[in-house]
Amino acid sequence: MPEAAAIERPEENRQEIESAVVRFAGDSGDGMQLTGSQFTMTAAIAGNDLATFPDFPAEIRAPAGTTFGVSAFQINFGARKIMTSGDLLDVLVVMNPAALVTNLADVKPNGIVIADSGAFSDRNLAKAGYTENPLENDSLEGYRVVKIDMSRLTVEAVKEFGLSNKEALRSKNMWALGLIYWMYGRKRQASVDWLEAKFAKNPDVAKANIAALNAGHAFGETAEMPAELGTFDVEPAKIEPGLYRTITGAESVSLGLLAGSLLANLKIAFCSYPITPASALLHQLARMKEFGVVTFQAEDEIAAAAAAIGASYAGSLGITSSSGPGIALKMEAIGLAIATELPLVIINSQRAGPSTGLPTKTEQSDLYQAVYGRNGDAPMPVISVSTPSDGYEVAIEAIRIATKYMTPVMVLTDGYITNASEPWLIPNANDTERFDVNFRTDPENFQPFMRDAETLARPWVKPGTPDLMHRIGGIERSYDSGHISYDPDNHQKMTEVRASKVLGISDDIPEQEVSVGEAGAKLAVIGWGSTYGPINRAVSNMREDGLDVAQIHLRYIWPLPRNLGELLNSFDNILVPEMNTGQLRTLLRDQYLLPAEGLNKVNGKPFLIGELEDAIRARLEK
Amino acid sequence: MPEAAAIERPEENRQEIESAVVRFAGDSGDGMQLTGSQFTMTAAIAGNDLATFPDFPAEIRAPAGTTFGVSAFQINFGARKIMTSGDLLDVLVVMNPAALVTNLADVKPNGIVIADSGAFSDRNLAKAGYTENPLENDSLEGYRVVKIDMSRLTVEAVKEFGLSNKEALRSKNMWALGLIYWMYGRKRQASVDWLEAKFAKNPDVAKANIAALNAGHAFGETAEMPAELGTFDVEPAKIEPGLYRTITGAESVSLGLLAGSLLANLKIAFCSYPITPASALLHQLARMKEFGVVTFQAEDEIAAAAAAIGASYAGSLGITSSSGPGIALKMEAIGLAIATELPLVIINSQRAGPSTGLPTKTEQSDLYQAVYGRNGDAPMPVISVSTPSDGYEVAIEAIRIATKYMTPVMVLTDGYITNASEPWLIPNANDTERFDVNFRTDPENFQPFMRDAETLARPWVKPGTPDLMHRIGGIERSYDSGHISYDPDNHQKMTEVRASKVLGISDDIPEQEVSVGEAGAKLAVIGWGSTYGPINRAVSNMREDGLDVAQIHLRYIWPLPRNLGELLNSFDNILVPEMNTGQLRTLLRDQYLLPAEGLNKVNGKPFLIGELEDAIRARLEK
Amino acid sequence: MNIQSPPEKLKARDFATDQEVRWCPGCGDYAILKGVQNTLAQLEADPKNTVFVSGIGCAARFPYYMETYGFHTIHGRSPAVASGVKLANPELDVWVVGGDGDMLSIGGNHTMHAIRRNIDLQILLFNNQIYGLTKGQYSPTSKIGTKSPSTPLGSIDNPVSAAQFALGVGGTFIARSSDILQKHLPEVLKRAYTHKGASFVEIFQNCIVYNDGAFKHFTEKSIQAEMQIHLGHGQPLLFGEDKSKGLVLNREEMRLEVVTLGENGITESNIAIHDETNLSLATMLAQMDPPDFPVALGVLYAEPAPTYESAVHTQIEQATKDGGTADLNRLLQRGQTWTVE
Amino acid sequence: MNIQSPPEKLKARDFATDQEVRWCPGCGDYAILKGVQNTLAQLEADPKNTVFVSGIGCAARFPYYMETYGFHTIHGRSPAVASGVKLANPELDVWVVGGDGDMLSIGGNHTMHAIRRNIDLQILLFNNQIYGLTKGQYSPTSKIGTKSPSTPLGSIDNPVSAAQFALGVGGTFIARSSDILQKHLPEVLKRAYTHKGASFVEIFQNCIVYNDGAFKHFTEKSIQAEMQIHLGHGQPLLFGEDKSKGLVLNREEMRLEVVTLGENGITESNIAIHDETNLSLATMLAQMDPPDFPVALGVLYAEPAPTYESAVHTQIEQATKDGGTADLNRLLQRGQTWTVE
Ligand SMILES: Cc1ncc(C[n+]2csc(CCOP(=O)(O)OP(=O)(O)O)c2C)c(N)n1
Ligand SMILES: Cc1ncc(C[n+]2csc(CCOP(=O)(O)OP(=O)(O)O)c2C)c(N)n1
Ligand code: SF4
Ligand code: SF4
Ligand SMILES: [Mg+2]
Ligand SMILES: [Mg+2]
Repeated sequence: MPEAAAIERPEENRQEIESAVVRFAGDSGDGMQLTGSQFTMTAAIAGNDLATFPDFPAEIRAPAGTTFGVSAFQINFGARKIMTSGDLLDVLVVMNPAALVTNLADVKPNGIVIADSGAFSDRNLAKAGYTENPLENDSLEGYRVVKIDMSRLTVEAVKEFGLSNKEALRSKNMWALGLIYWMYGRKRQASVDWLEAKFAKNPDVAKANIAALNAGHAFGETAEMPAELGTFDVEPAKIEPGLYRTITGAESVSLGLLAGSLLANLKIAFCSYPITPASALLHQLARMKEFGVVTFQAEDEIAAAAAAIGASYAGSLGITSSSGPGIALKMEAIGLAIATELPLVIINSQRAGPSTGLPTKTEQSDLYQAVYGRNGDAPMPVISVSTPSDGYEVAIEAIRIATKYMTPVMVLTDGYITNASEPWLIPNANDTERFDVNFRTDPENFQPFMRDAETLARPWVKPGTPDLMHRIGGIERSYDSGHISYDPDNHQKMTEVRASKVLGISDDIPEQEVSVGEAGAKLAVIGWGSTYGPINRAVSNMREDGLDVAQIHLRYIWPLPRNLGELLNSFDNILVPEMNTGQLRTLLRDQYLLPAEGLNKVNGKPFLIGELEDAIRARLEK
Repeated sequence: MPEAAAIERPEENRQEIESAVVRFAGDSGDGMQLTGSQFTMTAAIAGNDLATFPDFPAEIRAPAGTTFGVSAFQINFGARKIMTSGDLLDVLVVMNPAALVTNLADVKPNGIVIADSGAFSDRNLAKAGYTENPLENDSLEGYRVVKIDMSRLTVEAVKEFGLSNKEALRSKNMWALGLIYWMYGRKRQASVDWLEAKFAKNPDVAKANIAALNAGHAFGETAEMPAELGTFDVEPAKIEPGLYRTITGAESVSLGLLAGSLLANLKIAFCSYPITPASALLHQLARMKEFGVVTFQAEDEIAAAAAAIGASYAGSLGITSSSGPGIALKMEAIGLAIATELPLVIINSQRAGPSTGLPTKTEQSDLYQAVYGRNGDAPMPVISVSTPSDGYEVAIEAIRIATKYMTPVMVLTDGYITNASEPWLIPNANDTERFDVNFRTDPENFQPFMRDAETLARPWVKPGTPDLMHRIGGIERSYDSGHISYDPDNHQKMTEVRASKVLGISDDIPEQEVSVGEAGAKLAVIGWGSTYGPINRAVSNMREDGLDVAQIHLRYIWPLPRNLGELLNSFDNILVPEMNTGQLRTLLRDQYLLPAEGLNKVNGKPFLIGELEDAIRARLEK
Repeated sequence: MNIQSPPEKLKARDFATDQEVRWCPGCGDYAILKGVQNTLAQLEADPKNTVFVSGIGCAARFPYYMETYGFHTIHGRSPAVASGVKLANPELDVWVVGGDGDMLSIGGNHTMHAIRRNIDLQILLFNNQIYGLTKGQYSPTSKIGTKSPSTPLGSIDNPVSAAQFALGVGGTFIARSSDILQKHLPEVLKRAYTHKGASFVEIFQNCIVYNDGAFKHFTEKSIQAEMQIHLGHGQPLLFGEDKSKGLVLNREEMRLEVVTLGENGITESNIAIHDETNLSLATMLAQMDPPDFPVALGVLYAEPAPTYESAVHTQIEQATKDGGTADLNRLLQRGQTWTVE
Repeated sequence: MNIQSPPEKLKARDFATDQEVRWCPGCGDYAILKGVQNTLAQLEADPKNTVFVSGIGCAARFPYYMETYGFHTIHGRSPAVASGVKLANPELDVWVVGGDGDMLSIGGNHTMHAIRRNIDLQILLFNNQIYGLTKGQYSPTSKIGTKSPSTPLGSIDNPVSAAQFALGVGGTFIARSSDILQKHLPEVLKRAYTHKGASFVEIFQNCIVYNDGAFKHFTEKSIQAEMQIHLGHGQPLLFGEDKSKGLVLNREEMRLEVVTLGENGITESNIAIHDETNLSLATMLAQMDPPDFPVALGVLYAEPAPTYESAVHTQIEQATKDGGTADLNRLLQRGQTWTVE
């Protein structure tokens, strides 16, 4: 600690900026994710609002120096509300040529590129496909390039700890972090503490890393940096007071599932099969055993869904989770849950398709599958997660609906949300209203498919309950008794009641609100899922520019909120940005016969605020 | 033969009627399907147009006399074009009480009910749930009931052949057939021939059956029949001349698949897993080995789809077939075929859902699944079969599209069409235009995903071809080269080109025509699949009644015919009858923003003409 | 497992529902139903703690006829559904019922993994070597050459042996019986019930409609004694009328051989002794086929091992103990946090 | 199978594509890739008639690196896709490649049925006892107690043995080798290639990132000789430095035992002889596990049997002969017809 404290001194002449986007990029082995997390934590402690996005390589561990082995971490932090991890980069830090070639396109014109020139060896240049060293020719004109031999400087900084060259180089990410801390006038203490805790058993490694961190910081401070680069100040944002943490979508959904199960007074049986990016949920839940959470890594997605259904039948809350291809496999089983009217939560962490597609890239292209993707008339509620922290509430809501209405519920999240993070005002778990499940135990007049008059839900009975033995199954069931029934009119009636039950949920969810702007504007931009952030920022920006535009963002995809049709009718035009070829648009056009127009992007990356601003302008300024 | 000839004599005083609907119903063991087929053949030979529908019990072989063991066969035959197997029955023949109780509701007011009173034993009555014999009380008032102890009369008629009582009773269906032949003035010769051929190895059985047939006929003729029943004459219909057979949907689809493969110059690999009602196709194709057809009963539906894809990859035409729940299981694999752009034909014989649902009942509720039911943006052409004979052309068309555009194609048929039959003017296979597949063999500039400029199809290469070795797979492929590509813009481009390729097919299919009536009418009734017959008849009838209504019937579900939007726009109102809760309606509303209204029926049974007439009237007479 | 004596002892018929049984007259499933109801009565099983889970098929209609909890699921997935039931509530007695198509064709993988995990289920495979419900297509256990609607020229694939399969995937209890062995069947089922872990029981079942007589070469009265060997742990492997035949191990060729007592100097001391815990012996017994060998019936293999669900719950209990209180608020606040004032 | 000598003999490197190999540095898959390329060169295989089919996983990336036809399909389904390829064109040499998750977890059923049907495929299972591509979850072959992201307290389910599984489902060729045995592996692969029918080869493969050293208890140089036994048909089951140890059959207990030559009067004549056609022996060999036993490598079992695809095509040829001409018009007119004039 003393080392850090010693060289901390006030900065002057810092340029005050509202927000900044920084990306650290390097080889998979360069520790970019850790670097990013440390910068994030420090920004959070400094009171900034922020959003981050890690970008892992598709390969597990590609050979060092290759373009497909580049790992990156991006953070957008600011003195105002931050809605996305940022469009273009103010600062790109690259630890090798591969990181430069794969990330340069995202840097703002005249943006800052800081490169570890020590890693720009001929070999690494060749691996990245460079025939010349870009740091040495004029190919980086238009950027403010800072070449620093971070490798050498790191090795020097840590030499007192007697590490090998290879070991010493492991700290170069901390050197870079120190430099960026200096640029933004950040305190190093939190990272120093964290390094000491992390390497408690390896004090030399801890010290080396701290030394590198300090060296990077000192390098900036001692004016060895080119003057035109500048140093910046990002003031704290106006943020609701309270206790905060950063949270990813995977974390928020898993915590929400746990919270929801506790609110319902149920045990969880989380049954899944690994798949990118859904596996993160399985990993999270597997660490919640002290809450009695059962996790089951099944032999495949079908077995996972089937086991979850079995668990729900037995009186636990069955949850199953996957991504697109795995969800497709579960559909037949989901049909069984719909038919037998058992609660079940299905988390779909969408990724770019079709087929295997781009497993590590994000997309919103499973809405069709969620709403329509089953044999038979098989309605099922679908709700969606809009931000990394939103998963907490959405997961709770999924459990509430599933158990109250005895139905499977699909939650749509996506690869972006799963991995992205943002600060989260930690709620008090006791503040959420409980919705304890009342299992049926009364044998009087019991019939397994006799419905609650209001919700149309059938009773839930735990096997083991005396005198309520009964049989259920996937063949059409007789209204009330649940016995197999081939009666034509009964099938009609049951098909209708299944649809009514699900549609009826629209009376039990909030009316749709306008997120930004007002009803009746010239243009409504309506989205769902992870487009929330960019749409929100773009609409806000355009309103500041005086354009008559509003944002509507859906949590509930099916059934849609009861006032949505009327609300949408109040706008002159409707634009539906989606990371698919127009799936929500189909739903809206079908339901409301409104000429909703799509803005569709399927390149595996979230919308840029700029793209949305352009689209809004084009529609309002023509 | 002499026996039949001897007692064939001209009838007088026959009432001439335009058409009639007759249903034979009895125990599974009573041979009702055979009886029906014989009546059908004889009606066909008599020159009637006709349509038939068998109704099997859901159980394999239910205990004799039970309601769930009732098997029935219905025929609608007439002097005019017959479009459905008939709404209500003119004549119901019942061989036991269970058949009466389960079929009576379908008889017209004042319709004829002919019952084998010999089978109305106390035991059988009890099994059918009767506490009193309905033939003996007034519960059948409102029908013209003919009680005949067919059991006894049959036993008497065949006694000379020395059969046991049980064996003798097996002929009672022929007795009933003879009686109905008499009622409608039909010749017995074809059935006599058929019996002799069928029981060539058992001449006594043949003779007994013929004796029963003749006895039934004679019973009617010798005026033992109540006079008010009447005898009828149904003149030949105006039918295009040529060679005919009856054909079921299962037969027409399988013959079409074979014909299509020959036109494309491909071998078929038909890979399937048994499921009701789709199994019929597997059974048909398994008997086509002399054409080199490979059939493969896989371990499950996924393996069936996967094997078909493998076969297509190897240069055969891969076909897979199932019903709703099995199709759901195939969706992930179908996504692979979409991604790798391999031809594949998927036949979906729809049945009532969701989940296991009502396997032996019909429904059209897999349209959503066909068009939307996959992960990712995964467009695929979908076409549908409208009548039992239509499957021939539709299957050929599916193969044409699949091979020309290198895409999976889903064919939607249903349980009704699969089992129903109608006369078919047998085409000359050589009259259909060929569409031979040109496998790529030229190594010059070969790239596995380089597209044809017009169709956007990629080349099809048979493994085994020299110098064209290449790799394909489900991870996103680079435009042209087909190598794995994680490039964002490439994914955008590939997603778009996949959609364009499928949408482009709309230029290669006929413009949508109006089946009955004209564009611009007050009401268009638009349907798809097996609703063709009832809609056609209902619209024709209503036009005769002077209503301004037209029928539009879709073969192409996706992409929709290019002129459909314009065409639909010409009508004041649009009604969409479907045997689901409104799935085509969603498509139309989304695509054309037209207030298409649904008429939805999901009781496992086809629309009645009367229901449609009522719906049309209600909309035009208000 | 949970044997609580309800006030009055239940009879077999108390385990029957009021639903009409809808198998074909003469179907072997009736006898198995009776056998299972008898078994439960003899075990004094508690209906409220008993769950029957099945897939789809004739066999899979079973739960509708049992006055217990029942779940008729989807084709092939019953072992997975049942695994979920047992994981959620290990106190329940869970029986899984299905046909050869259900459990070895579409459901083969789930059967395998339920067995391998050793989840405490009683898995009853009704093997009629045919797809009954879908009207008679051949199944993965059908003999080569089976003519069926999907194989009009005869099937060509090697059938899988259910018992060998179960042994190969690490089963801890593997037994066989037959629909027509009304005394043998309940004894085998009781053993299955008592075994902790996945108990796999193959029951040969006659489909009178589509595959009549598939097993008559060893079930017909006249040849039963010659063509069946009933296994007993620690008992010599004797069979035939008067137990005059037996099995010996040919030690050079590592194969079982049929011998006749008294011939070639063979005495009972030469006869191999059945050892349920010997996997190699079980594998050899499972391979035996008429006419050269009798069919081995009874418990081929039984080697207790910890069950999956108990390990799951042990880990949970451990975590509860180790982790102290399970406090959601504490979990929400885990990791690095900061306060905004 | 189709060995046509192309004009010039191809070398191993001629079977490599221009695609950058993207496994982790040090992954055992590299060695297997080399082994397979060597094998094809030695077999003088014709690249144009060779197809590699795979599912999804690290192992399953294999086809991209082979200059032959290749199909990287979906997770678990490669045996089914490959079956379709072989059915459509029996002339092709079809290799199937996948990991333990791909082929024994999600794809277990397809693997089982491809093996049981005896379709002439070479099925190569790269067993690293972990899910590599999805970042290290335990797999169905992972040892009990495996800590992984999905089992932070250790896995609790019994692993399945790939070879025992393949034997149990009726495999006709079952062999084992390892990524590090660069001489042994091609020999085993050549045997697999030559075998008509489904050849199942389990290749132990080190995942350096998520399961490093999983096999070191029998692959490490220092103990290799003691912990591996290399099988040869008709050869005594000897192993160890100087082949001083061997396996004998304990005839009472029907189990294999390890003995040392020279100790307790044991000579080579006591040692059991490997017989590839003996299923019981193969089953016992497949069960052996260190430290008590060496791991059996090489061909455990090989018993030729007719292949599925040949039977399919025989039936078709037969039908063509029997049915005379395949005339579509005749087929369309089959059954009862009538003429309307
Ligand atoms: C997903 C799915 N595929 C196929 C079917 C059709 N199906 C129902 S039961 C059955 C097989 C029946 O055979 P088996 O399991 O041996 O039972 P059995 O009728 O012989 O008792 C099949 C293929 C189905 N219901 N669901
Ligand atoms: C349907 C589906 N489910 C899950 C996945 C995710 N997935 C890809 S590879 C894999 C397992 C990899 O393990 P293994 O087969 O042993 O291969 P390895 O990577 O170890 O070589 C999984 C679960 C997927 N791609 N598709
Ligand atoms: S078809 Fe066979 S298995 Fe099914 S109920 Fe009838 S006899 Fe039994
Ligand atoms: S994760 Fe393991 S199996 Fe996959 S490439 Fe890396 S080392 Fe090989
Ligand atoms: Mg069966
Ligand atoms: Mg693996």
